[in-house]
Amino acid sequence: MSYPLVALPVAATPYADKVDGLFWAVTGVCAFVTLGIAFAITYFCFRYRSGAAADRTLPDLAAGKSRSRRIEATWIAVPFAFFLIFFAWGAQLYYVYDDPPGNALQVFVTAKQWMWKVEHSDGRREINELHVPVGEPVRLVMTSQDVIHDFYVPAFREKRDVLPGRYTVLWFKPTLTGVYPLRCDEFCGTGHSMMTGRVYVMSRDAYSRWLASGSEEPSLARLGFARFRELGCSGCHGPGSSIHAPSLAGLYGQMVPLADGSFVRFDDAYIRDSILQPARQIAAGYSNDMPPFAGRISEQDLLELTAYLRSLANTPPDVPQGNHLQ
Amino acid sequence: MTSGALRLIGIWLAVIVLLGVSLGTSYIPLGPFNSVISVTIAFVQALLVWTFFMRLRWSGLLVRLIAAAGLIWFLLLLGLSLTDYLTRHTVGS
Amino acid sequence: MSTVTAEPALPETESNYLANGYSLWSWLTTTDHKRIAILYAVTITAFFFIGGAAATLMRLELISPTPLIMGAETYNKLFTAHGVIMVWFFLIPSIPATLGNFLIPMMVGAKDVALPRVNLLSWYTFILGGAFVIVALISGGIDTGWTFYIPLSTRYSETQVVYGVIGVFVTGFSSILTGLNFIVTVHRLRAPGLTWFKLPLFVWAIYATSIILVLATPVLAMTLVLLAVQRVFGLGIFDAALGGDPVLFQHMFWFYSHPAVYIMVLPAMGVASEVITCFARKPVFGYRTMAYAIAAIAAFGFMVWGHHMFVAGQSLYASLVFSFLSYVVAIPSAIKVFNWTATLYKGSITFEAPMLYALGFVGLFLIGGLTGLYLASLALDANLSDTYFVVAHFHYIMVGGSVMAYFAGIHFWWPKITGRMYPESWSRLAAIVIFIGFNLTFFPQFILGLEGMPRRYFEYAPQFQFLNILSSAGASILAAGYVLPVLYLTWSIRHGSRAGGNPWGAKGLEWQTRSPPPVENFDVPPKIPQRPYDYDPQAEEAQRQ
Amino acid sequence: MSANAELAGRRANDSESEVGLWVFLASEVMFFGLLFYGYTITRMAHPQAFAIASAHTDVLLGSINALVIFTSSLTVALAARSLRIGAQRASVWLLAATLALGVLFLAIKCYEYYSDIDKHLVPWGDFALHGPLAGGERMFFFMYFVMTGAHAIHLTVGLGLLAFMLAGVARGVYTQKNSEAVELTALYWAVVDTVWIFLYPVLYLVHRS
Repeated sequence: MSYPLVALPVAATPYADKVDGLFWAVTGVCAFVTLGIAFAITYFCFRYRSGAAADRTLPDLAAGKSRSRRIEATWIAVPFAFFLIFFAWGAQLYYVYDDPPGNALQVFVTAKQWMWKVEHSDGRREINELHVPVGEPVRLVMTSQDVIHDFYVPAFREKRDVLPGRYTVLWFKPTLTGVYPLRCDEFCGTGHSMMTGRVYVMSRDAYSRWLASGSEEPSLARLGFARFRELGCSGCHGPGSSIHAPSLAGLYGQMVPLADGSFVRFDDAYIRDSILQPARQIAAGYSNDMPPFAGRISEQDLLELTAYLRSLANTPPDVPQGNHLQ
Repeated sequence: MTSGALRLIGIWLAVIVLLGVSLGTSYIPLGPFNSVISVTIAFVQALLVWTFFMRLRWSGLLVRLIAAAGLIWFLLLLGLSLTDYLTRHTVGS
Repeated sequence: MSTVTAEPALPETESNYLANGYSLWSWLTTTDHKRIAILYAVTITAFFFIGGAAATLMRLELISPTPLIMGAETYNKLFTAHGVIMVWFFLIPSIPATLGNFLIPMMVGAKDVALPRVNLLSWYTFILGGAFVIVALISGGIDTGWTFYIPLSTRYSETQVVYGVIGVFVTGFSSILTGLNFIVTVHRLRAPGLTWFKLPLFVWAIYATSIILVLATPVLAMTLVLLAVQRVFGLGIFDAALGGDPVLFQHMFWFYSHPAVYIMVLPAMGVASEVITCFARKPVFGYRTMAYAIAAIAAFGFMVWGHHMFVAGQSLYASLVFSFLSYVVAIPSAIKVFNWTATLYKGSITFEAPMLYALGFVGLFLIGGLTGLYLASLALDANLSDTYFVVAHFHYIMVGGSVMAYFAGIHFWWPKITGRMYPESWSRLAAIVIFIGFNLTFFPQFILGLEGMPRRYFEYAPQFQFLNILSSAGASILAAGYVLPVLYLTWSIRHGSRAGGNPWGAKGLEWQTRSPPPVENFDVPPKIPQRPYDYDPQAEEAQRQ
Repeated sequence: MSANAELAGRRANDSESEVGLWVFLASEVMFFGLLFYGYTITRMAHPQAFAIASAHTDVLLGSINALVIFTSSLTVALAARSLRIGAQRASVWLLAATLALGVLFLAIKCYEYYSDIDKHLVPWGDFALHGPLAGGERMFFFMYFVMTGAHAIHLTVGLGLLAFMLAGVARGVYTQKNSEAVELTALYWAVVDTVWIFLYPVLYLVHRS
């Protein structure tokens, strides 16, 4: 197999194209400055080398001072203007990009030394591979079982650290089918450089075929529903429970009031925190009766429960829960 | 007893009284203001100690600047970190 | 160039600091800042070659995308050793503790630093810290990277993290003591009439560096204590299992480690200002602006640490603030490059080895600084952070910048320190070899980063091999370049021709005394010049005619 | 006499050692500052846990120790002052008092540690608090031990310096004309005191009402 000696990765998302645009703009300015300074230094070194006949008269002290002030003001102001542009451009791209669209395909990623475990919402699991359809936004919800990792796909020009004890989010909307390398970009121990994988961006047809070819695994949400009963959640949070605990149907994505008067979005991070350490953020109108599950529940269980609660997003509170999954 | 020594003893009394106030108010339920009061009192106590016991009142500008530097840099560390910690859960994920 | 013979020849027997006792004991108990500088120089040179050996082995391994001469664990230990040693045991003490120690008292016209015994204590602390790190290396090494990220360093690594951390902790005190000494020296021991704006920029730079050393190092020290306690006892405030925040460690670590970059590069800027003015025979362009720029870099350098954490889980708003501040700190650095260039204008330039190194410094620092603009940008950093682009960027700053300037300084003040000249042609050759080798080693790494090769990769995709081989080839040239000065400088100590008090015709106070200087630095009090860098290119040319 | 002494004490140009010591103290502020920073950030994430855990500290012993160490910083300031105005005997007694108060502080602190261990408040190991917020409570006690531990180490170093100064003043090594070492020791001791000024409210008084 032969490779080109130097080859920048393709840009597989519209965002990656925009990043490349900024990259080349910055590179243009930097190349101009580098060549300019290199030329100036070389020219001065030649022209004013010792012994060369050259005019070396300098302006008298006062005139020189005001002139050098003007020169310095110029080369403070001009770079600063460019820096402001670079800052604003990069920040704008990143800021606009930060918020994933609501309809994004949700995929859970769990990193551990030294592999990527991927779970699709329908329960399909993969290791070190991620299959996604072209043209659709994909939202990765990521966490780590051990050390800090980093999910990096050069073709998408983005990466995000994957942290233990917390969810981080990365999203992309690939517009170019292909197979792109996935690499761990935060040093994570002995096997760091082997913690690689592939992202398959497939045409919609191929993606549906791939989905259909999967073994009959129950969806994450259904697993989560089972977990919801096994762990005893339904005893309090289920419909008709005699215990004063909030129903969790229809809450996902909403802002919920807390006992201290603040609001929090009922999202993956909040679900996670509420399961692990319920006492930290108590919903308004309820007391803290729930036991903390920190240390008693795996990342896998958490993912499944989250998927279940997410699936309840559009369910009214009084419908018997679980029915919508049939 | 000279007036200088008396002044130091007066400062000491003030620090001790503030200690009592700090301890006393902490038993009155004021919510978050309990901590605001006790930490503010701590700053006043520290200011008294540094000004009089550590003689900053009679020190030159240089020493005063150095004394302030530690505090300023600490606030820099805390302040800029808060841009992260105060906004972490309100945006993005 | 005024020549050696312009000085009256000094009698061989005249006392100087080198002749003030020859026993090992006389060196180990000295409180003479010049001798302590040499103790430091010898020690950090040893560390430089240990760290360099680690780098050589890494570059050798990276010739192949698959394992070649070692396993992944060994490789990880090598880059950790390389990072820890080069950062804390070479770069941080390099210019401040050697050239700074030697020159600061002389540049301010003093007999010694303000607290000579504290100065010696600083060196012993350094040795003690170094010993811990050596023990850590011998007893199995550390595999966390020099950044010691949690929880890898606290729970998952099975290597000698605690020894390494203790070593860095102890060395921190040597930094604090050195910085403290310089601050007091510059404030209290300046010769009468030597006001702040008559000081050489080197003194400004070391002074600003000292402020960073004193205020940032304790933060690192305590952070490492928290790390060690968490590792030893199994839990702590960075522990995600308890609801703690591993990213908090990164805030603490970078609050020190970003300013630490300025600890490395500010003194380098100081050296460049001394050398370029001397060999261009011109006062530095915009002296006051240069001085303020140094102060601004030191101050703003404390406010940009979050740009190491754009993709680490830091909030978006924090990243926006840190991105903006990072662009702000780039301004004074840009000013300095422009002003050095302008200093050459209408000079009377000669190209001795120190000047070659200093010009090399300006060029490489320029590239290192400009590539920093990419990493300060949120969108670009999200692609490039933790790739080889970053590796190349900071090597351009730390090796291309700091090490080049360190060599410039060593060559510039070598005649003052030893009283001997080194062979001119060899030294110029070494400067050129290092410049070429450096660029060949590190420029390909920018492209590797753009291609998507993460740093700290033991194995890599075959498409990266060509650039890696190029980089390794460059590294072998660079290694040869670094060995050359050791050879000819060592040779010159015995065989070099005698240097007079001022072989370069330079204007700093340190050049007003003999070479090597007497124990108390000056036989007669030095004359304070009307202004710093009082060079005159026209007079220089006229004298040549 | 007194006015003259104050005048003599007014130093527009502080000595090299004194400037050096102040720089060191600024460094110490950052040293402890980092701990307070870690404490603050962690407490912001776990306010209730810190409140509950703090209630398990011994506020009586903490307050007595505050009284003890605040008093010791008065005695050491007076000791330095006495030496400065030539009252060598008074200085010796005041230094001895400071030393005694420092030892008393350490003794109380050791007793407190002992009872903390007895109450299973050591966060690593068999931790007494099992409630829903145990994680945050462990982190509170982690910071409690690290912060008071770092303070106790500084205090122990201070005791050594004080003993040295006491012997020096008693033997006439440090006198009115040569009082700097004593003055610097007093400065260092006052910083150790200052650290406790801040440790006291953040460790003992978080939630008492």
